[in-house]
Amino acid sequence: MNKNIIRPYGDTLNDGKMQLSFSLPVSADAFGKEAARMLLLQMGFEDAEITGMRDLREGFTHFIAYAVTSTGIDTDKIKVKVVETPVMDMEATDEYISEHLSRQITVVGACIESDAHTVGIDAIMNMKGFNHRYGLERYHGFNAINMGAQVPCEELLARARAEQADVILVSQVVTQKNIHIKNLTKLIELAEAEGLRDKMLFICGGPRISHELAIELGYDAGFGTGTYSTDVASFIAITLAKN
Amino acid sequence: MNKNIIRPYGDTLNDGKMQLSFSLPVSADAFGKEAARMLLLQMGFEDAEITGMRDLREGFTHFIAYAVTSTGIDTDKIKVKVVETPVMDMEATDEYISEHLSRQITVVGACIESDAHTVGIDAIMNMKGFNHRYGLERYHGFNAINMGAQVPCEELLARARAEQADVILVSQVVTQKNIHIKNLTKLIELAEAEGLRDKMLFICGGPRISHELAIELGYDAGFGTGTYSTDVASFIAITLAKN
Amino acid sequence: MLKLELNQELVSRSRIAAQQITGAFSWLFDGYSSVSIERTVLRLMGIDGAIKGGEPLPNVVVDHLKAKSALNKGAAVWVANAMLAKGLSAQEVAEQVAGHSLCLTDLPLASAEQLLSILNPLTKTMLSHIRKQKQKREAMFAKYGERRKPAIYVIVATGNIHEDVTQARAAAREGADIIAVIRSTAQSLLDYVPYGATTVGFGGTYATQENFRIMRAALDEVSAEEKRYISLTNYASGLCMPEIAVMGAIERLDLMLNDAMYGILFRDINPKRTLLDQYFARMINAYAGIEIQTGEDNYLTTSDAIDKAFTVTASQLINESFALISGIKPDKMGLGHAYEIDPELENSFVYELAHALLTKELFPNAPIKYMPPTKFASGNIFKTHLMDAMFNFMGQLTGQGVQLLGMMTEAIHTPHLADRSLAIENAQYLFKAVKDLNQSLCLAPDSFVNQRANEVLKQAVDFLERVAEDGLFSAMAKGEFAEIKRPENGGKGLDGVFLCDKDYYNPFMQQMKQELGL
Amino acid sequence: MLKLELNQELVSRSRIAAQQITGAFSWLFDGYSSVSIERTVLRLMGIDGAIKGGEPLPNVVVDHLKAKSALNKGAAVWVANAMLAKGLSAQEVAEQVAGHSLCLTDLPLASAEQLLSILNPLTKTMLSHIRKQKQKREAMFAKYGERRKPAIYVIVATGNIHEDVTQARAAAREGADIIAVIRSTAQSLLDYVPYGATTVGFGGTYATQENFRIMRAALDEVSAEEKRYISLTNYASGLCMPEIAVMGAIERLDLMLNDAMYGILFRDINPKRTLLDQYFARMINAYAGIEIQTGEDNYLTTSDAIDKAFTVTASQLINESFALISGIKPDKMGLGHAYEIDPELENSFVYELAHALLTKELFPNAPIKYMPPTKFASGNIFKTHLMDAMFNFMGQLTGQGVQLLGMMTEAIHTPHLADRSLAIENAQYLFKAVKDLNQSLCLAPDSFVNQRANEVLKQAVDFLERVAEDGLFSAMAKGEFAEIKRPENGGKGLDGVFLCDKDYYNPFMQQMKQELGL
Ligand code: B12
Ligand code: B12
Ligand SMILES: Cc1ncc(COP(=O)(O)O)c(C=O)c1O
Ligand SMILES: Cc1ncc(COP(=O)(O)O)c(C=O)c1O
Repeated sequence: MNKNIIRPYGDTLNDGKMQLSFSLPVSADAFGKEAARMLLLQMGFEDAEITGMRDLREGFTHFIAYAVTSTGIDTDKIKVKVVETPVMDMEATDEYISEHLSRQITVVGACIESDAHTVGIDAIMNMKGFNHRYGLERYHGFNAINMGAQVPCEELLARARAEQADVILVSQVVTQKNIHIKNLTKLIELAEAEGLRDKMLFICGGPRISHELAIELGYDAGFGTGTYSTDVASFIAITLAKN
Repeated sequence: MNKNIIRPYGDTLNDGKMQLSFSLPVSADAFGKEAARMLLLQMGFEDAEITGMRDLREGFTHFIAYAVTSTGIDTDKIKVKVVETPVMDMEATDEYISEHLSRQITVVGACIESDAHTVGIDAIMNMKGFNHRYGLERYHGFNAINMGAQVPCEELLARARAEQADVILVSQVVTQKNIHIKNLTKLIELAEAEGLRDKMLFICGGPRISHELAIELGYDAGFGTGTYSTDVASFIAITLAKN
Repeated sequence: MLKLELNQELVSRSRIAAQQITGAFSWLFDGYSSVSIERTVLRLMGIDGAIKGGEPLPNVVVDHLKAKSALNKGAAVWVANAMLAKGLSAQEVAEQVAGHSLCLTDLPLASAEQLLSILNPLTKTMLSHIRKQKQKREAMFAKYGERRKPAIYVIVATGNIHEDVTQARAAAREGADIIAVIRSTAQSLLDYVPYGATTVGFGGTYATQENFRIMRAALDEVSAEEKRYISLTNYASGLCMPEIAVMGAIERLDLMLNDAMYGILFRDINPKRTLLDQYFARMINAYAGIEIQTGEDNYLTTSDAIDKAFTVTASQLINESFALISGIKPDKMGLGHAYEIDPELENSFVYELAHALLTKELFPNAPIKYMPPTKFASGNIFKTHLMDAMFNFMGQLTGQGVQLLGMMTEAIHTPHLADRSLAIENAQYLFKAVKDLNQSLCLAPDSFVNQRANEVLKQAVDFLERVAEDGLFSAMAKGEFAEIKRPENGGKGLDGVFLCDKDYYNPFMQQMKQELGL
Repeated sequence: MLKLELNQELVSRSRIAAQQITGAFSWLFDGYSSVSIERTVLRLMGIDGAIKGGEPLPNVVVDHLKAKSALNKGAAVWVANAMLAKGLSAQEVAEQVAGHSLCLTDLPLASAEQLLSILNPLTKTMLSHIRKQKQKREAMFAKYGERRKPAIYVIVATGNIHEDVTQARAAAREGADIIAVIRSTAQSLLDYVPYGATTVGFGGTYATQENFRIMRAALDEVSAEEKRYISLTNYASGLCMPEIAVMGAIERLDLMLNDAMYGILFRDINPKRTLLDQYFARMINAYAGIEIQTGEDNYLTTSDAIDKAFTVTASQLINESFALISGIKPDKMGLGHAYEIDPELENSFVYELAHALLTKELFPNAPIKYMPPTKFASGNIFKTHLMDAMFNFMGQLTGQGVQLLGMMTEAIHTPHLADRSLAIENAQYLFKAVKDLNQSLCLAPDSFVNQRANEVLKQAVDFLERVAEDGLFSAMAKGEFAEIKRPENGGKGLDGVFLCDKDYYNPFMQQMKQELGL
C-alpha cells in the first residue's frame, strides 16, 4: 500500500473499520438482515456485520452495522480550499485596518430569504459576539449593519448599494432540500445582474457552508461551524487591503 | 427504478440516506475533514456531509457523517439461508420425538477451545433455560450433556463418540481475528478425519453465527442472537426424524 | 418526593403582577377585531376552499369587505345578510364574491333579528360539531386510558403530508403519544392558510385543514389498532392564529402551539394583532378542549439558559394569565420550558433540576411542555443522544406533562425515521429506569436546588413588577423581552387590526364566551 | 447527601461472618506453598527470561526442583545454595539449570546463616526497588494531584502491545486516569507467564513483564506531558497470581485485578491453589502500594443482578477480609460492583441506586471498582451508549472510586479507538453534569432505596453466616457461589500446591510480613 494511502482505523492501522446505520423498507427478520448485509457488500464493503436490527414499524427496519472498506484515500491528493489569511485578534485587526486602509469598512449582513436563524450571524456581527470574541460592531475598523432575519435578496442588495458597502455577509442555516444553495445562488445572480458583484466582497456562512462550497457558488469566502468574528474580520481586512 | 430495488430511507422513500462514523489517521481540521469527505465520495457516496469531527489525539480523528448512497438492492435476488423447520414448544417436541424416533436423542455440547462464554450454550442446554424456555436438559426426549467452557475439540469429539451422540452443539462467542472460524473449522476437520462427521448432526451457535455461515463451514445448522432452546430442539428432532 | 420550598410571598406577587399586565388589555379584546378573526368567523360559518391561484375563500371575502370599508361590523353580518337575501349557503355566498358576481355591501342590511335567524343555527351547528369532536377525544381517552406522563411527543417534518403520515404512524406504533406536524418555515408570516393537501414545504409541512384531516384519520386508525389514543398537534401562533385554531377544533387536533407573545417577539408580528388574535384563538381552544402549548423555549435559543431563566418563568406567568382570560383551565395549559443549559457547565443537571421543579411547582396542574436541548446539540450525534437522555431523565424525575423528544440529529436535519425511533427508545428506557425515583428522594435542607429555584423566581417577580408598572407594550418596545425591541405599532399585520363598530357582531365569540362563563 | 440508614447490627454481623470464613485458612497460608509462589520468589531474586521454546526460567527452575522432590524447602534455598557454591548470580544459576549443566539438589546444602548471607542482600535489593516504585508513584500523585473520583478507567485490548500503546496514549490524553491492558483470552489458565513483547493475543494482550514495561514507559511520557499521573493496571488472578503481582510491583503498575475467589469460580482453578496464591499476591500488592481490584462483576454476568445482588455484597466482604489478612488497607481495596440490571426492568436505576449506595457505605474508604452494563449491552450501540450514561451518572452520584467505562460496542468487539473516545466523552459529560447533585439530595424517609439496600444486606448476612458455619470450601463444593460447584480438590493447578517442610524458607514473604506488621 502506498505510504500516503490512509484508511479508516478501528483498532489496527488501516483495518478499514466503519460504523453505519440506515433504514430499509424491509421486515425486521432474517430476510431484512440479509438485505441490509447485501446492500453493504454491494456498496463495496467487506466483512459487513449487521449488529443491530430495530423494527421501525410500517414496513421499515433500522440496521446498525460494522463493515470494512478497502477503499483508501491518498492524502497527497487532498487539496482543501481554506481561507488562508492569518487570524488576528480585534485589536490587531483594527490596527491593520487603520494602517492599510485608513477608513472604516462597511459591512452589511443578513439571513436571507426564508431563513430566520440569526444566532449565527449575530455571533459574527453583534457587539456581544460569541465565546469571548466581540462581534464586528465592536471593532473600530468596521461599520457593521445587521439586517437580521428573513431579508429578501433584493432588500439586502439595495441596502448594500445605499450604504456603499465593502462587504456583504449572508447567513444560511436551513438546508433542507438544498434551499441554501438556491438562496445563495439567487443572491449572487441578482448581484451580477445589478453590477454589484465586483464592487464588494460576498461572504456566506452557516453550519453546512464550507469555503469550498462558497467558492463554487461564486462567493469570495465561506465560513462554517465554529467560526469566530476574528476569522471573518481578519479575512476581510487583509483581502480588502490586498485588492 | 425497478419496483423491487430498495434503497435506504431517511425521510423520503429511497432517498439513500445513511449515517456513518469512522476514524482516520489525520488531523482534526479542514484537511482531515476533507479527507473524510473524499473517502466517502470515493466509496461511491453522494452528498457526503461530515457533521461531527472529534480529535482522538495521537494523530487520529473521528468523523461522524451522513451521506447518500445511490446503490439499491433487488429484493427479489435476496436468498436467505434460514433454518426452515417449524418451531415447536417443549411438549410438542417431546411428543414428536417419542412418536418419530421412540428413543432419547443424545446431545453433547461445549464452548470449544479458548472460548469460555457459556451463557449462550447454557441458555440452550441447561435445565433453567432462557427467557421462560427451558433448556434441553428439561426435555424428556433429550439426553443432554453440557461439557462447559474451553473444551478442546479433541475432547468434545471423544466424549461424543463415547456417548454415541446424535448431535454436537458448539458455541463460539469470541470472534476477534476470526478465531471462531478457525475453531469451528478445526472441529469439523477433526470430525471428518475421525469419521464422525456423518454420524451426527453438527450445530453451532453464537452472536456472530448465522445459518448461512454454519452451512459454509460444513455444519448442519447455525443459530445466532436470540435463539431459544425450542428453535434448536425442533430442528434436531425434525431433522433426525427425516434422516 | 422532591419538593421545593418556594417563597410563597414571591409566588403570589408573581401572579398579581402577571394579572396586572394581562388585565390591562380589555380595551383591545373588547373593542377590536382583526382580519384573521373575521376569517375565522367565516370558517366557522362553513366557508372553506380557495380560488384558482390559491387564495382561500375566507381571505377573499374578508378582503372584499375590507376594500369596501365594511369589516367593522364583522364579516358574519354581511355574509348572513347575503345568505338571507339570496337564499344561499355561506359557502355559495363566498364563491359568488370570489366570482365577482356578488358584492356584499351592495345588499341592504336586514334587521338584527333576521340576521340572527340565519346566524344562530349556523353557530349552533358548528359549535355542536366542535363539541362532538371534544367528546370524541374524551371518549377515546376514557376507552384507551389516559395519556402517559410525561407524554411522548415527536415531530414529523418532511414537508410532504403523505411522507409525514408514514413517519407519524411508525412513531405512534413505537410509543409516541403525540404527533406534531411541524409547519413549513415561516408559515406564521403568511396572512392566509394554504389550502388542500400539500407536499412541498421547507423544514416542515404546511398547516392546512386537509393536512390536518389526513393526519388525524391516519392517527385514528393507529389509535384503534394500538388501543392508545394518539394525539395530534400543530402550530396556531402567527398571523392566522385563530383560523388555525378553528381548523384544529374542527379536525380534532388535541393540542395546539398557541403562545400569547411568540409572534411578537420571534416573528415580528404586530403586538396588538398578536394579542387580539391569541385572545380569540385561545377561546376556541378552550371551547374545543384543546390543550394549548406555549413557546418559552424560544427565549433560550437566543439567550443564556442560566442568566435568562427568569424570562421563561415570567413568560409562563403571562401566558397563564392570558389563557385564563380566554377561558382555558390550568389542566389545558401546556406552558413551555426547555433544557437548554450548556452541557459544558458544571452541574448543568443540577441547575436544570431547579428550573424544572420550579416550573412544575409554580404550575402544578399544567401539563408542562418540556423542550429538549437544541442549542447545544451538535453534529456529534452520540453526544446529543446523551443530552437527550438527561432531558428524558429530568422529565420523568420532575413529572413534566409533555416531553418533546430531542433527536440526536437536531443539529443536522429534520428527523429521519430512525432518528425519531431512537429518540423514542431513549425516552422509553429513561422513563422506565427512573420511574419512581422521585419517591425515594427529597431535597436536602438548604439545598442548592432550592436556593436556585427561589433565585429565579425572585428575578421573575422583579421583572414582572417592572413590566406591570411600565405596561407590556412599553416594555416590549424597550426590548425587555428576549432582548428584541418590538414597538406597539411596528411589525407585520397591524393593518389587519380594526376598531369595531358599535353594532359589530361575532356570533361565535358571543356564544363561546357565554358557554365558557367569560 | 444521599445516605442509607443501614441496619448496623447487620453490618457488624456481616463482618464477623466474613472474618470467620477467611480466618479459617491459617493452616493453608502458614503450612503450604505453590509452584507459582516459588516462581515468584525466583523472580524476586532476579531470575527472568525464557528458554528457547518459550518456557520462562522461573518455571524451568521450579519444575526442576519439583522433579527432584525438593521444592518443599522453598526454591530460594536451593538457588541461594547454588549461588553460594558456584559464585553465580541467581540468573546464572537459572540459566545453568536450564542448560542442564547444573542440578540444584546435587549440591550439599549450606548452613542457614550462609544461605541468609546470600538471600538477605537479594531481598533487600529487590524490596528496595519495589519501595522506590511505590515512592515514585506517590511522588507523581503529589506532583500532579490526586486521581479524580470516580477515576476514568478504560481498557485497551488489541492483542498487540504496540497498538495498545497508541490507543492508551490517545485515551490518556482524552482524559483517562487508568489504562487497563486486558489479557489475552484465558491467560489465567496458563501455568507460566509468557515472556517478552507480544503482538498476538485474542480478545486482549498477554500480560508479560516486557509488555508492562512498554506500557508503563508510554504512560509515564504522557503523564509528564499532560501533567496528570496515568495509572496502569492488569490482571493477576489466575494460575500465576503472585508472579504477575510481582511483575506489576517491579514495573510500577498501580492497580491489579486480584480477586480471592475469581480463579476458583470462573476459571475452575483449584480452591487451595487460588487462596494460597492470592495470599502472597496480595501481600506483594500491599507492599508495593498497589490498589487491588476484585471481580464481583463476574457473578452478575451469569446470575440475575436483582436476585443475586447479595452474592456481590457477600463476595466483597470476603474479599475485604482476605485482603486485610494480606496487609492491604481499605484505601487500596478496589472491591467490585457492577451495574448489570436489565434495562427492561421498571426502576432499574432506582434498584441500582440502592445497590451502589450499599457498596459505597459498607466500604466507605474503599475505591470501589464500578463495572458498567455488559450483559444487556446489545448490538444497538445507541442504546448501549445510554445505558453507559446511566452508569456514569450513578458512579458520580454515589461517589464510586473507579469507573470502568462501558463501551457502546460492548456486545460487538473489543473497543475501537473511537468507541473508547466516545466512552470518555460520555463519562466526562455525565460526571460534570451531576457533579454536586448528591449534595442537593437526600433519601426520603422509608424510601424504597433504603429498604432495598437493607434487604440485600440481610440476604448477604444470612448467606455469609451459612457459609461460615459450613466452611468456605464446603460451601463452594455445594455450588453456593455463582451457582457452580467447585470441590476442594477439583480444578486446575492442585498439583502445584505442596506442604512446606519445617525448614521451608521464603525470604520475601518473611520480610514483607514483618514490614507490613502481619
Ligand atoms: C436556535 C434555532 C432556531 C431558533 C432561531 C432563533 C434565532 N433567532 O436564530 C428558532 C426557534 C426560531 C428556530 C426556528 C426554526 N428552525 Co431552527 N434551529 C435552531 C438551532 C437549535 C440552533 C441554531 C443556532 O443558533 N446555532 C448556533 C449558531 C452560533 O451556530 P451557526 O448558526 O452554525 O453559526 C455559526 C457558523 O455557522 C457561522 N455562521 C453562520 N452564519 C454565518 C454568516 C456569516 C457571514 C459568517 C461569516 C459565518 C456564519 O458562524 C456562526 C458562529 O460560529 C438548530 C439546531 C442546532 N443545534 O444547530 C435548529 C435548526 C437549524 N432549525 C431548523 C429548522 C427546520 C427550523 C424551522 C424551519 C422549524 C420550523 N419548521 O418551524 C424554524 C424556522 C426558522 C426559519 N424560518 O428559518 C433545522 C434546519 C434543518 C436543515 N438543515 O435544514 C435545525 C438544524 C433543527 C433540526 N434538526 O430540524 N430555530
Ligand atoms: C458475559 C460475558 C463474559 C463472561 C462469560 C461468563 C460465562 N460463563 O459465559 C466473562 C466475564 C467470563 C467474560 C470473559 C471474557 N470475555 Co466476554 N463477554 C460477556 C458478555 C458481556 C455477554 C455474553 C453473554 O453472556 N451473552 C448472553 C448470551 C445469552 O448470548 P449469546 O452468547 O449470544 O448466546 C445466544 C446465541 O448466540 C445462541 N448461541 C450461543 N451459543 C450457542 C450454541 C449453540 C449450539 C446454539 C444452538 C446457539 C447458541 O443462543 C444463545 C441464546 O439466545 C459479552 C458482551 C455482550 N454484551 O455480548 C462479552 C464478550 C463476548 N466478551 C468478550 C471478550 C473479549 C472476553 C474476554 C476474552 C476478555 C478478556 N480478555 O479477558 C474474556 C475471556 C473469555 C473467554 N476465554 O472466552 C468480547 C468478545 C469480542 C469478540 N467479538 O471477539 C465481548 C463481545 C465483549 C467485548 N466487546 O469485548 N465475558
Ligand atoms: C409558540 C410557537 N409558535 C409557532 C412556532 C413555529 O411557527 P413558525 O415557524 O411558522 O413561526 C414555534 C416554533 O418554535 C413556536 O414556539
Ligand atoms: C478478577 C479477575 N481476574 C481476571 C480476569 C480475566 O482474566 P482471564 O480472562 O485471563 O481469566 C477477570 C475478568 O473479568 C477478573 O474479573
